[in-house]
Amino acid sequence: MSRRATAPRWLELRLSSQAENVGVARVAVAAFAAQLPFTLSELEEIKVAVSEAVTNAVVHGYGHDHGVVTVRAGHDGRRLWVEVADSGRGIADIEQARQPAFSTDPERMGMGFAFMEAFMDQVDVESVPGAGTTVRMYKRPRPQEGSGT
Amino acid sequence: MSRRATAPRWLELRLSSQAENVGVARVAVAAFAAQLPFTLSELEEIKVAVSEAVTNAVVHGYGHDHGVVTVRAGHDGRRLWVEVADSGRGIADIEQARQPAFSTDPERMGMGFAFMEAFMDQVDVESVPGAGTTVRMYKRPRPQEGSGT
Amino acid sequence: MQVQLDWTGRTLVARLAGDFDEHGAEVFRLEIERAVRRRAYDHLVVNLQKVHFIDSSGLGALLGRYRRAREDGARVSMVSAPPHVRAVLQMAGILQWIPLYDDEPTALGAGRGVVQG
Amino acid sequence: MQVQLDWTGRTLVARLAGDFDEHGAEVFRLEIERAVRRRAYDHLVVNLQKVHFIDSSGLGALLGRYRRAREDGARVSMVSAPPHVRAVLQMAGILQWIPLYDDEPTALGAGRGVVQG
Ligand SMILES: Nc1ncnc2c1ncn2[C@@H]1O[C@H](COP(=O)(O)OP(=O)(O)O)[C@@H](O)[C@H]1O
Ligand SMILES: Nc1ncnc2c1ncn2[C@@H]1O[C@H](COP(=O)(O)OP(=O)(O)O)[C@@H](O)[C@H]1O
Repeated sequence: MSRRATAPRWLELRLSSQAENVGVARVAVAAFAAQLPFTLSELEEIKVAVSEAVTNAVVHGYGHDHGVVTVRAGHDGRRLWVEVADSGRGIADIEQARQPAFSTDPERMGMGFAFMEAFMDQVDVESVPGAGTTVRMYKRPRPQEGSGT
Repeated sequence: MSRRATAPRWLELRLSSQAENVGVARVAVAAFAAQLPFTLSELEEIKVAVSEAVTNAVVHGYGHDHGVVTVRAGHDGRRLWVEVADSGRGIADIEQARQPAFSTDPERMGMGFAFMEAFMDQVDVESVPGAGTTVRMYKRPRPQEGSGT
Repeated sequence: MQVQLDWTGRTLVARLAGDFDEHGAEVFRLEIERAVRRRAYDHLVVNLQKVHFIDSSGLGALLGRYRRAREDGARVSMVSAPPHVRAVLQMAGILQWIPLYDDEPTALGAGRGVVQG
Repeated sequence: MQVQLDWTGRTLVARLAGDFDEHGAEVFRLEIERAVRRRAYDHLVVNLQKVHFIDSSGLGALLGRYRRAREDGARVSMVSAPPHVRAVLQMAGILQWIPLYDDEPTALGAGRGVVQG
């Protein structure tokens, strides 16, 4: 059994909703996640998932208008959680939105949620039309060879 | 004359006051600062300055106790500002604290403020004993060869 | 993200460097559109060697470019994807639309038949 | 930061990798103290080749170690500092206390006289 449990660590990052800031969220969460024994490729996966969620807040939540994106992350030495929240236009049909290749924008791939789900262990979405969206994601380091459960 | 002025961009990062989190603040601000035409070595300088200010908040402000460190940064396309704030014990004599090699901890170098001043264009310190400390730093990209003022 | 453009006849080579995310996608769309508005092309080669990061916004920009190229009667190839970029391309099934080659000479030499990377 | 330790006779080589900041300094202090408590040393060689970042907390840990080593009748050397680390060492005037050598063999071969890096 793992004995890595530590005092909870966390961060909260608030960003102006601009495409240029998505990379800041990505590297901040990855630097934070590196406190857990994630492999480099798991850290890359976390970066993609965070990038998708923050981009959605900027592009869909605020439609490139001014707004604030809040990224929270925390861990207890065992599991990482990341929350991305906007107070933008919200999602009317969450189930539909989460379907791979579904997008309300014909120029987009509709793969954002699919990537979050592929790269994180669990993805929860809460949204209120007109009020905003919160995506919460969880990921544990995969057990490495030679380590216990 | 530079024409790089853009809509203001900003971020606010709140961190639990742990030495492990200093690196997160450093890379987040550096990733944000990279939106301005800083050279790689200027970005390294910014990292050191942020690291000093956040470490001071964790080590001196909160004395390694639980607390929240707030890092704010912004730019208008021309100049970066970074603010590091804690609500810790504060500094009684700011002038003395800023002197190179002055430290209230015999195990430390007392070079934190000296590094902030060496690596940033301007450093302002506000502090109220018992209430907390705010350090605000400014830096402009040095004009590169071939570019105007 | 930086986009460096290079013409060889009617082939446009775009060498990307940096993060191919939403902001990178905006830069990519703008630069390619500006280039092909001024000069006719029949092949766009996107060199991904210095792309450190790609997400679905970057992939979407590639697919958008692919659709435009088809309208223009041109084709699109990708080359030199680093392992982590290649993994994302594969996962998203992009390679069934845009072939990925090992390097620029291979892409330039390849015929019009679709070759899977 | 990771600290890899290697004994050759009474010389302890510590190879550091990562960020030598406040957290790195804690790790450094702990690892070195644990090693020299168990075994006598007369030379500590700190290899900085894989240090990506250093600030005044890292420098403070190096100087603290230097003071302890003097009490123990041992000396301290640094080797293989990358350019940006070397710049910070120089700026802080550390080199007047702890010599910096190009690489491990040079540090190991160097006599007890102080050589400026
Ligand atoms: N933060 C958000 N605010 C509002 N709508 C959103 C948000 N995130 C996702 N959506 C909706 O869900 C759809 C699917 O999202 P996603 O799978 O990320 O694909 P894409 O971003 O390519 O459209 C979007 O097209 C959008 O309509
Ligand atoms: N955020 C802070 N809260 C309380 N005291 C501080 C803070 N920052 C600096 N100080 C005080 O100023 C002194 C000098 O700081 P600095 O130049 O960074 O050197 P050092 O951190 O090595 O002591 C510290 O020793 C401490 O007493």
